[in-house]
Amino acid sequence: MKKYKLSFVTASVYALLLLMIGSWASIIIGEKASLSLLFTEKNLFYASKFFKGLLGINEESPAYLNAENWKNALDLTIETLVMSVMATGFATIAALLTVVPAARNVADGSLTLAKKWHGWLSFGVVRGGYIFSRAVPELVWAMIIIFIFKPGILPGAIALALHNFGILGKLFAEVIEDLDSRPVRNLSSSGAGRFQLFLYGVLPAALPRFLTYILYRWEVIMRTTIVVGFVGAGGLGQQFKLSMSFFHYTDITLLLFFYLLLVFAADYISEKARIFIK
Amino acid sequence: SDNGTDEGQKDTITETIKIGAIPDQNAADLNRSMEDFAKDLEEKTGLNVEYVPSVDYSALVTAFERGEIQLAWFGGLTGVQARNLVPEAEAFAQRPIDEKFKSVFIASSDVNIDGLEDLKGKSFTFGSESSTSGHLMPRYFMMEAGIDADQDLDGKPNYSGSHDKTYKLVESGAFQTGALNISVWEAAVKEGKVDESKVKVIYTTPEYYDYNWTLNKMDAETKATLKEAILSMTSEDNEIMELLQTDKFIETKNENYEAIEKVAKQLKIIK
Amino acid sequence: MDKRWLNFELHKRKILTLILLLAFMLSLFFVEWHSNLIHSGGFITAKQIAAAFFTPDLSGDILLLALESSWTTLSYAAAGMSLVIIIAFFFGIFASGILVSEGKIKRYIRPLFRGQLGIMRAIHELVWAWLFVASIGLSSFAAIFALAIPYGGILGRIFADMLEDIPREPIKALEAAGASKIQALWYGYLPMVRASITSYAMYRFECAIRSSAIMSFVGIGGLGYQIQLSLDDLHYDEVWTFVFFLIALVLIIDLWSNQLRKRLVQ
Amino acid sequence: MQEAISITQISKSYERKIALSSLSFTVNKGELVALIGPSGAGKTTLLNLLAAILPPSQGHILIDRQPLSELMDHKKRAKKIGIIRQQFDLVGELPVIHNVLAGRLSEWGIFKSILSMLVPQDKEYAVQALIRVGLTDKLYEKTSSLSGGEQQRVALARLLVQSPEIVLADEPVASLDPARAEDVLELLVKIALEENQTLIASLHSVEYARKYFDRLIALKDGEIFFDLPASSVTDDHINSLYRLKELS
Amino acid sequence: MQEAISITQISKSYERKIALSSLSFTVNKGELVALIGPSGAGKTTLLNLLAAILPPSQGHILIDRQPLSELMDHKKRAKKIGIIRQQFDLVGELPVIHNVLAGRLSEWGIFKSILSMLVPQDKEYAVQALIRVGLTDKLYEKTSSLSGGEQQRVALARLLVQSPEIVLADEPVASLDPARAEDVLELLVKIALEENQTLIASLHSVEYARKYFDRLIALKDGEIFFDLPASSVTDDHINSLYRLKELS
Ligand SMILES: Nc1ncnc2c1ncn2[C@@H]1O[C@H](COP(=O)(O)OP(=O)(O)OP(=O)(O)O)[C@@H](O)[C@H]1O
Ligand SMILES: Nc1ncnc2c1ncn2[C@@H]1O[C@H](COP(=O)(O)OP(=O)(O)OP(=O)(O)O)[C@@H](O)[C@H]1O
Ligand SMILES: [Mg+2]
Ligand SMILES: [Mg+2]
Repeated sequence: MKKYKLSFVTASVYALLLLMIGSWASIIIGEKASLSLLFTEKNLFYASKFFKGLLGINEESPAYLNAENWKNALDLTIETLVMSVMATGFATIAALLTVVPAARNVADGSLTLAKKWHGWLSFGVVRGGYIFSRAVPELVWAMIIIFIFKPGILPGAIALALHNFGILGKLFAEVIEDLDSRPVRNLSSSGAGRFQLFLYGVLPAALPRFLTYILYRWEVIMRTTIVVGFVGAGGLGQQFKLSMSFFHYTDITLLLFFYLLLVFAADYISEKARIFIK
Repeated sequence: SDNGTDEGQKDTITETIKIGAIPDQNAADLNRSMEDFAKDLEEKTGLNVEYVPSVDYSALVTAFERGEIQLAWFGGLTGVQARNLVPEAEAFAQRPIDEKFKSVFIASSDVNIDGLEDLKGKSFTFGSESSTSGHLMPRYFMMEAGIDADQDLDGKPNYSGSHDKTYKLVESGAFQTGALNISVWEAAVKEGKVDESKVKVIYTTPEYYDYNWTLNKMDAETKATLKEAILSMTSEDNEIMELLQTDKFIETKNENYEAIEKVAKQLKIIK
Repeated sequence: MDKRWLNFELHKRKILTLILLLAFMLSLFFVEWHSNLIHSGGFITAKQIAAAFFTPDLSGDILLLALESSWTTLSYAAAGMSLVIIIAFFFGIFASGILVSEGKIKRYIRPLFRGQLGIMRAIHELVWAWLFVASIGLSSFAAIFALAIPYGGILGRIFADMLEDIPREPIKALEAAGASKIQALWYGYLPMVRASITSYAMYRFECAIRSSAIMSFVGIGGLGYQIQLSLDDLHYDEVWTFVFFLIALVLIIDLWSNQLRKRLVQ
Repeated sequence: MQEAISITQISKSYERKIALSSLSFTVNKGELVALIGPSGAGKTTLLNLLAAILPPSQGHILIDRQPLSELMDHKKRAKKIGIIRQQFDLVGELPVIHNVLAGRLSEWGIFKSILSMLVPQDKEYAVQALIRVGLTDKLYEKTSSLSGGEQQRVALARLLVQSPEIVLADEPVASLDPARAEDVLELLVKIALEENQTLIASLHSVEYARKYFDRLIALKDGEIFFDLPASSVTDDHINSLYRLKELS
Repeated sequence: MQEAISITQISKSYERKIALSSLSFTVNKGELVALIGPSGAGKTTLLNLLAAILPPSQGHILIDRQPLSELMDHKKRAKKIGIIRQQFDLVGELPVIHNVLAGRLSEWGIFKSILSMLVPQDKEYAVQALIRVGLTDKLYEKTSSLSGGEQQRVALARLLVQSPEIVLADEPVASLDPARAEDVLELLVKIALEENQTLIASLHSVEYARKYFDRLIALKDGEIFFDLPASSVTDDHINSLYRLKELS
């Protein structure tokens, strides 16, 4: 009697539930993890000791009281900022250069009313590249890139860009796929050529979304810069890892402070920049 | 809250002795050898022994501090860090070579270089940043030779993470020069793991104290049993001896490592 | 020229594009391009890595190890996501302010929860992981919580945005037909955001797989750990094998979520 | 005759715009009233005020001699006043039956409404209403997959289930083709007569307004332009109502 | 009289649906033709075929005795045929002037089109056209911020700039209020007469079709239901055209 056309959806929900339960089971049984062991007095003691360490309680010269350290951290902060901007730039340029053939409605000719024999071929190649690039986490890209480039902000930027290239490419391609094709087709029927179509039909409609996505990825990249630094790709992250190894907790506090400053600044700037987009 | 720690400590002691080692070389080899070592120790002492692998040097030190590891194979610097955090801990055994340990500086054979002074302007890799023989002492001797590792090299120095990786990176040409633990180096040469036509040793450092077995705070009886078992081990007993290139362990004491602590303080690694 | 042509409204996007472009070009000056940026042996290494791409290690025990690690990675991601969904659901609803009527309470509740979500997602999951490991010790839960917090922050914020952005007419109609706030949530808001929040959550699941892979840095096994080990031993062919498994995992989730989305919106 | 709605000196202004300025009129129980007027005249605003979806900036609205502002319990209000505003009012993602049953939400507690999502409750109400609007076979169809005309009828079915005393309808037949439009209007009027409901509908088409309603209230620029029985509205009235200010 | 359009045995089918089945008719130069018929009859499909936006499944279309399929250079085609299809055809993000000037894209090379994005080129064309449709003051407004009726006129202005010999219009006045609708239709017809253009428009309103056009072609279920001069269409014709199959 019921005719919900949800069989696949329902099956997916059950599959996901099963997966989650199975995962918990395998972690709790397989790895002998126990939640009750987590909240012991001992853990409380070490946790509070750790946070006292971060705050520099009982320390004669916490790092955040030293001007030298502030200067160092500031330099690293600028480095990190530059790295994030560079990474966003590289990723955006690469994505823009490849995005047109990656849109389904360009490949099948329905957007521009012009079908090309290589449409699906270039679609497949570019989309495959996107998947490859975004499936590999930034950190893994960084671990590989650091073999080739000297430590510094460039390998960090490249690793971040490699990952975000695939994400931006996919997002951009979807924007083009979601475009209302009617204005573009009408332009075509009033005599616009291919490039004119892109300039007058696609770009004005897609640019706001493109810009939104670029800013959004920049925010994400900002958060991730610290992580690529862990493997030696420069910026705050690298110093963070060193301080962790040497148990210099107050240094970490200072670095975390600057990291959060960067992240919130990026959020704020991109929020303000959206005024330009609306 | 101090009471709380002791309680936690007792619990784990009566159950199992957890042992760990700094992951300073090939992880697969290390894990296999340590498993074997744990089994042997279990037989010798009648205690329940379990090996816990560590991801990096500092993770082991933290675990030691928290009492999650009772017996650990530390490097000179990590040992000092650990004993600073747990004053009752005691370094009690080391290999004979650890009394007069050395690091080697290596370079790619196509690089024209004779001594430490020539490192200026070359690309360079340390091992782990927490390593004594792969970072602390090499950096110290570089400083003595008038080279600031953070300023004078070609770019910032790299931290490869382990000694194996250091010589492999130099061999592959990824870095022109590097510094590592002499025993890992000699083992690699002996086993033909490294191609000597591609890498050469350019400098060997003076001697210093390095690796050691350190015991966490625990009751005296267990302590004695463990000490006894380790100090009486011979090269046939388990695979760790082969991996560590030794046929026995000899006694040592915390005071032997005061020099390292001084160097670490001088380099601002320990505050 | 016509003054109206110089209107800010007309050109603001072009201006923003220009500013972004300038920022990018400025950033390029921070790298000294003249000095050689690649290791002296960098090219050779790059070639070796590239060559290994075509000859991944497909021996039996590596494949078995890869399969096992894939499950570890997947299970941490799934366990993390189960918490993420719970966090995002409750925080999202409060952060959207749809359950409280306009007025004083809403003016406090909404920013309070939004701020909370903001802090949760400001810190990267690996940093959370490190904070957890350093404070509560190395444990599976450290990794799961570390994943759940920032992801809950992101998903919760998106959920709140979606709830706020849906067309008001059906909700007003429901209320006019006598529905209470909770009934409106159940009959209006949730059905209307179901498709988009599901596909976004699936996308987050895909991200969670990548994040769970890199949790090796705080001692969780899995694909990232294997990649790290193989890289340490410079076995690039093994590296690619594990990377391919990671790609396969991500791809499966991606295809699944595409199918799901297609069916939900149709 | 009994007064159903009485409004006095009602005004409504948005930030920059005065949408309605001091409107007053009374509607008796059982009357069929059409609101007409050019785009932007304030028809939608007026209906939203009556449905308490918007608060007035000034003035009073009495429903059954009771101030609307005192009818704050919207479960009770739903029994008095119902509104249908084109297909936008339906939750497109839900199956038809839930959209119709939403008319009963005012009767249900939280538990019953959650349960109903899983197993529809009070189903017979929905079935009856859908039979009356001629949509028996679409019970479990996804609402957004229905055609415009069908969705309109689903909204009508919800109103049947809710069965309020006063029915407000905002352009109930815009964007329907002529045959379907008359169909829906006929049904709306028929039900209103059968259940003795008061009906106020805004319409763009003067023709329909004259054909189906007793009384026409014309709005222009937020004021009442005329308020006459359907039979006495002339073409002159209509022409001056819709006249453009600026001819291009 | 000269033939402008001649179609023979045209069919169009979508995957599961036959939208048009073997249609034939001829339209002379300067004729004003209205396409009417119920929703889904195939009006839009037919206009899109004529504009070469869709290819026919079968049959031939001749424009000025030349097969449409041979008019492949769309710069040239744009001089022959232009289409307006409500506001959906405009790029909402661009200012009005660019949307109007798009009618000149067929004349411009790449360089001039890029330049025009920064500083509008051939501006006087746009100004002239906008004066004619009565929108002089909206030159630099963002197109999507205009009201529905104004957007309709922008589309008209683009068509003026393009000035094709044949103008196709798909429901040019749907969703406009009566006064504005007549306004736009009047303008469309006036321009067609002045420039001796051939005009084919689809309409939902039979009243307007009769009032402004010479000839009515009625479609139903993808076939021609009748094709008559406006004056000889009776109410019976219309009633049977729109009759619903299933009465509810
Ligand atoms: N939320 C709002 N904010 C600002 N102005 C509004 C808002 N809603 C309506 N208006 C303005 O109030 C006036 C009356 O609007 P209303 O929607 O009541 O007109 P209407 O008679 O229903 O027109 P239509 O026939 O086009 O639906 C219009 O000028 C409109 O622009
Ligand atoms: N892209 C398409 N794919 C499949 N079927 C289509 C497509 N476009 C139109 N149709 C179908 O073809 C038939 C004719 O559609 P068309 O849009 O030409 O009708 P119309 O006369 O313009 O109707 P309306 O007055 O509602 O605009 C309809 O049944 C429609 O469902
Ligand atoms: Mg309205
Ligand atoms: Mg149509």
